[in-house]
Amino acid sequence: MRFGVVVFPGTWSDCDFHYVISEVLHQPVKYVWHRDRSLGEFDCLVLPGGFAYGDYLRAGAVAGRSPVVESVREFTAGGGLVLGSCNGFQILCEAGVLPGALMRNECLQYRCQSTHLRVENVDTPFTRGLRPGQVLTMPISHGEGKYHADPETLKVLKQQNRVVFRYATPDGRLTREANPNGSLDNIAGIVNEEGTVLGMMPHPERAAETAMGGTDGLLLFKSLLGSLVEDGTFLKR
Amino acid sequence: MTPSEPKVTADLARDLGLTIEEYDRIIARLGREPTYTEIGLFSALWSEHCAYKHSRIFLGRLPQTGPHVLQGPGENAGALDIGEGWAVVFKIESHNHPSFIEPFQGAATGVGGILRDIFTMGARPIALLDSLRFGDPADPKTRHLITGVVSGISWYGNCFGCPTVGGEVAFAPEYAGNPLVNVMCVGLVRADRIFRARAEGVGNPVFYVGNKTGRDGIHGATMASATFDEHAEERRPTVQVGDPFTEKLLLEACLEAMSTGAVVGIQDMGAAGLACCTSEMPARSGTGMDVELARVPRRERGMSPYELLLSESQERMLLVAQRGREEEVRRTFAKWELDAVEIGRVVSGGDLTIKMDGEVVAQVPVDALSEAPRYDKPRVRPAALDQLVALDPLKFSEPAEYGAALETLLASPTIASKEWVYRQYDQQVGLNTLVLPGSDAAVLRVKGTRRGLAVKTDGNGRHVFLDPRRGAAMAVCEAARNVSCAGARPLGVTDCLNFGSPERPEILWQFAEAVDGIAEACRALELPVVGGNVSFYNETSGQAILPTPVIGVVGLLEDASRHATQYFAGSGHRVALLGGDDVSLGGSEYLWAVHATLGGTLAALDLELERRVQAAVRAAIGAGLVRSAHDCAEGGIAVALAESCITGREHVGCDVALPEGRRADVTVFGEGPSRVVVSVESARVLAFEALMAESAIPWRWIGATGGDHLTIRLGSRRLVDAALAALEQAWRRGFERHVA
Amino acid sequence: MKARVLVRLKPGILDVQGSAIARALGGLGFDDVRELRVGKVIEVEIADADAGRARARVDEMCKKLLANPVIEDYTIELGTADDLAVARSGR
Amino acid sequence: MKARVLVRLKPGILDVQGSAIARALGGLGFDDVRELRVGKVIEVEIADADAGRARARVDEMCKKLLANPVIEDYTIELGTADDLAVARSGR
Ligand SMILES: Nc1ncnc2c1ncn2[C@@H]1O[C@H](COP(=O)(O)OP(=O)(O)O)[C@@H](O)[C@H]1O
Ligand SMILES: [Mg+2]
Repeated sequence: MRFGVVVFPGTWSDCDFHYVISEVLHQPVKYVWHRDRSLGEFDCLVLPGGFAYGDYLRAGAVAGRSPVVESVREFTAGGGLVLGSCNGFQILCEAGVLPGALMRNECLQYRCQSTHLRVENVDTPFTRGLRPGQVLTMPISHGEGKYHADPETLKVLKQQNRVVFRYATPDGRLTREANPNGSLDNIAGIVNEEGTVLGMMPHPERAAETAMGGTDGLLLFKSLLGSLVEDGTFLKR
Repeated sequence: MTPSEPKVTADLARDLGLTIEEYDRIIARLGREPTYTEIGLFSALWSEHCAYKHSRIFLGRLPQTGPHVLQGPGENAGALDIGEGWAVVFKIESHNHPSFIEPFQGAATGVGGILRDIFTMGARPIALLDSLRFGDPADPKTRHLITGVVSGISWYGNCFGCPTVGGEVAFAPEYAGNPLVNVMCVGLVRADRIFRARAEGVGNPVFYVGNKTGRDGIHGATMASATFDEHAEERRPTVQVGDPFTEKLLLEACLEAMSTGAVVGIQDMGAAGLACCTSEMPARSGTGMDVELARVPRRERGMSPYELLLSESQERMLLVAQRGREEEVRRTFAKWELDAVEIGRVVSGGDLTIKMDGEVVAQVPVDALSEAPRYDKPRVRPAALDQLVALDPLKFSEPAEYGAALETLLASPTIASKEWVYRQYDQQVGLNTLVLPGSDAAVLRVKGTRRGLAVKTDGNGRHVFLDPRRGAAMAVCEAARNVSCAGARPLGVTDCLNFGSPERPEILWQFAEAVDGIAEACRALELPVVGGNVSFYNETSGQAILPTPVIGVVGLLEDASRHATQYFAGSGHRVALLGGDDVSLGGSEYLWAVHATLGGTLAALDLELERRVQAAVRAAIGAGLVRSAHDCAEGGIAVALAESCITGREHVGCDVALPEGRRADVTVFGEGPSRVVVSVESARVLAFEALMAESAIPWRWIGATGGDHLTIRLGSRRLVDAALAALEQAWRRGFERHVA
Repeated sequence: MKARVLVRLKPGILDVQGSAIARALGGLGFDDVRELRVGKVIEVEIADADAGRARARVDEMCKKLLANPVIEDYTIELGTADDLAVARSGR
Repeated sequence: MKARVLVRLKPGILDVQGSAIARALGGLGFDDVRELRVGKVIEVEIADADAGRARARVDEMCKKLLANPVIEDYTIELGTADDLAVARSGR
């Protein structure tokens, strides 16, 4: 599976994703500079964490309007897969590729800590390898990760089962305490209508090796690889 | 000199922080009156901050060489060989004064400065550590400082993308008017690709790269060389503002430019900005420099040569490139949307010639600027000290209830959990952090090798106050011990020496004694000091801080997977105490937290024993014989045991018996060096005992892990029998309740 | 032409920072604070001197970047800082 | 009484956000942006209906909490959002 890792000025999880994809998963991976327009060669694009353009004004605001985002739109329109993590999720929302917005954490502080995620939707290429209700452990690291959407949007997200991860307790309960940033409905990750674009605040690349404290993040990538069919298209259930 | 400029007089020189003697010396050296711009250059480069006038003669006593040393003091940072072609580059810097004036930006720009010191060497920063000192956290003013400083570090480090993996926060009233913000940065570089701050090759172009210049921080260097008083307000216009995003671009652009081979030398424009770089770089290389200030990118109108030279605008570097390869440099920085402007050339003859629109505004031998006077000022042992040291902690009666006393200690802000601080820092970006904040030292892996690094800062102002020499030596030992407790062999030291005004004989005595103590400990532990920083004048209206040398130690693990952490890993493990029984309540956290007293004598320090204990711990960890190792620091063995019980993922209790003999509070809360608590699985007990016998150190089994209580017995007395939940509660809330 | 853009959270969206500041003020003895909301002010100077065109231009900037319609409203005020023509837009 | 506090960086203090946003606008084709600065707007409603006292009160809040005197200036504008009496203070 051919991965592209998008690099904006100020991105910093790019090397981490590149490392996990090449050194842990042994998959072909290339960096995509924010000015590049041709994404044809990739099966899956990663929008990594960081502070693209310093996250000045709003997290992901400037990056969400940069040239490569147009290419990403076309790429998704063509059925390409996109994983936006942390800043990547913020950028996808600012770009309107995913609905809603990520606001300043309710605690008004940056938070870097381990979180538990309940898997809500296994009907995406990123989660097909998982069990519904399964609880994954992954770190977060952000100051603006409080997911918000207006009631109509939230209704649609629920109807279409597009909430993929929710912050939960280790045993899978959705409590206030388990919600590290005050996200609406404990939402940690969502997908687009087609299920081909996943945005999530947590960092799967930081949970990809035992040495780093856990491997739950790998399950997303394994699902991806598992859902790749020979001809390069993806299983749709 | 332009007519608009003020006339240079002795008074002006004094206003700029120079003494009359220094002013005369400048005239003698130049053989004429300096111009306004020139006096500006001297005032900055001869400031204490840049020139180490009062400290230089002592710093020579520190051991600076060793088999691993690739770069000692004198460059932007020190470098050590860690094998397999890699070098670790590290340094610690203070930003105390700016952080007091503007906590958020002061701390943020402190992080920015130390990051640049590391990547100017060609290294990619992989870790930050922050060592902080504040007054009483219950005081709203202190709360404001803590919040500002921590969010400033968080903002800059996180946005830039370097994890903050360790540090300390300690509290004492003496820091109320002058908090300490020391930040250490660690980077990695190929050992044969280290860059230096040199201006070699006559005719080579000199580039200004990075942010534009404004009037920020003019005379920051001289500010850092003055004590605070009611006029501190007036120095406020010098506040610098950080831009971590530009710093990140600068990092990538610099490393990329270096990789082209077009870069000859590079230096960060820190204190005294352009003035410092344009004189220090040629001074190191026996060359000179011609600079045209009109070319300097600026964001404010009407800046004078004086302002352009002394501005401390952030995220800027001076870069000397290979003649003929200018285009490669420009192209690289353009890719990262940064200015790279040729502002001058390297010349022979050793003069720094500064022009503005072609007109010479300053012409000074670079040596004159770097040859600031070195003072050997009077030193006296503070008279009051004898009385303090004479205090006998046993004049206070034993605590009625030891469990309660232990809770009080765990809840004392200095000992209590600092999670509130470090959860605001990204701790993992770069995928290197194997041991996160929360154990003794942080452990980082070196990708592409099996190796790892362990890093920690330490420094106990109360100990140093009571006995500067021994206290400072103990700081070196504790930092190194923390690194050894992670399983790593300490390789080198960087030190940040925070003291009051060196113009006061008592302070200078503290300083000299502390330097000697650091030197002794470093020699005994074979630790070269490869870089550091002196921060004097940490006083407000005559009240000096506790003398606070902060010691940063970097250690090497041949096999990164063979590291240890401080928390018990399971039930049924035997618990041993390595090291002697020499502890004291003098200067202890117990005496402060329970009796609000600072006094007494410190425990003895046997450096040879310290060396052997650390070697034994490392050997045991390396051989996979221990499941946890934690050094005994503030709060003595009782706190060390409690931390091993409650700081891991799950609580693990323990039941230990300690020898009788001294009064119980000395035994359990007394502080002393060279002591480590380890836990051993029963299957490993014999091998462990054999290893300890070999290593010829005092040690003993004291108990076993298990249950949900911490039980400490002395003979027949069950001194402490505390529920871990209660201990954790006290430890978690102790600091956080003041800031959350 | 100088323009001032005020970007505020939409009514109904919890202004956490605002309530935090209000609480802090209360702690300082300002117990008479009824309501407090925090927003951004962006002051921009653009070449065009014609008020109508300038407003249109700035409005475009807001739509394209300065405000996030999902969570924010904005108002544009034209004129120099001191002589301020108040006006509304962006609803 | 409603008051609006505008908190801005002092002149000469680097406005990191402002310049970044100006650059971004340029990238989006708004090349006519001459200067751009970002600040905070704090809208507060206090019990006291007397303009003079209200202003004094808010001014106190600014000095104590709302503005950081080291790097920020502030101006206070009194009145309801729609009918805005412009005025200056806090120098
Ligand atoms: N300001 C800080 N930033 C990051 N980590 C910190 C900070 N303060 C304390 N820590 C971490 O908390 C743990 C305990 O700190 P400390 O009490 O200083 O340890 P020790 O007593 O072993 O020196 C260590 O892992 C340390 O790195
Ligand atoms: Mg320790």
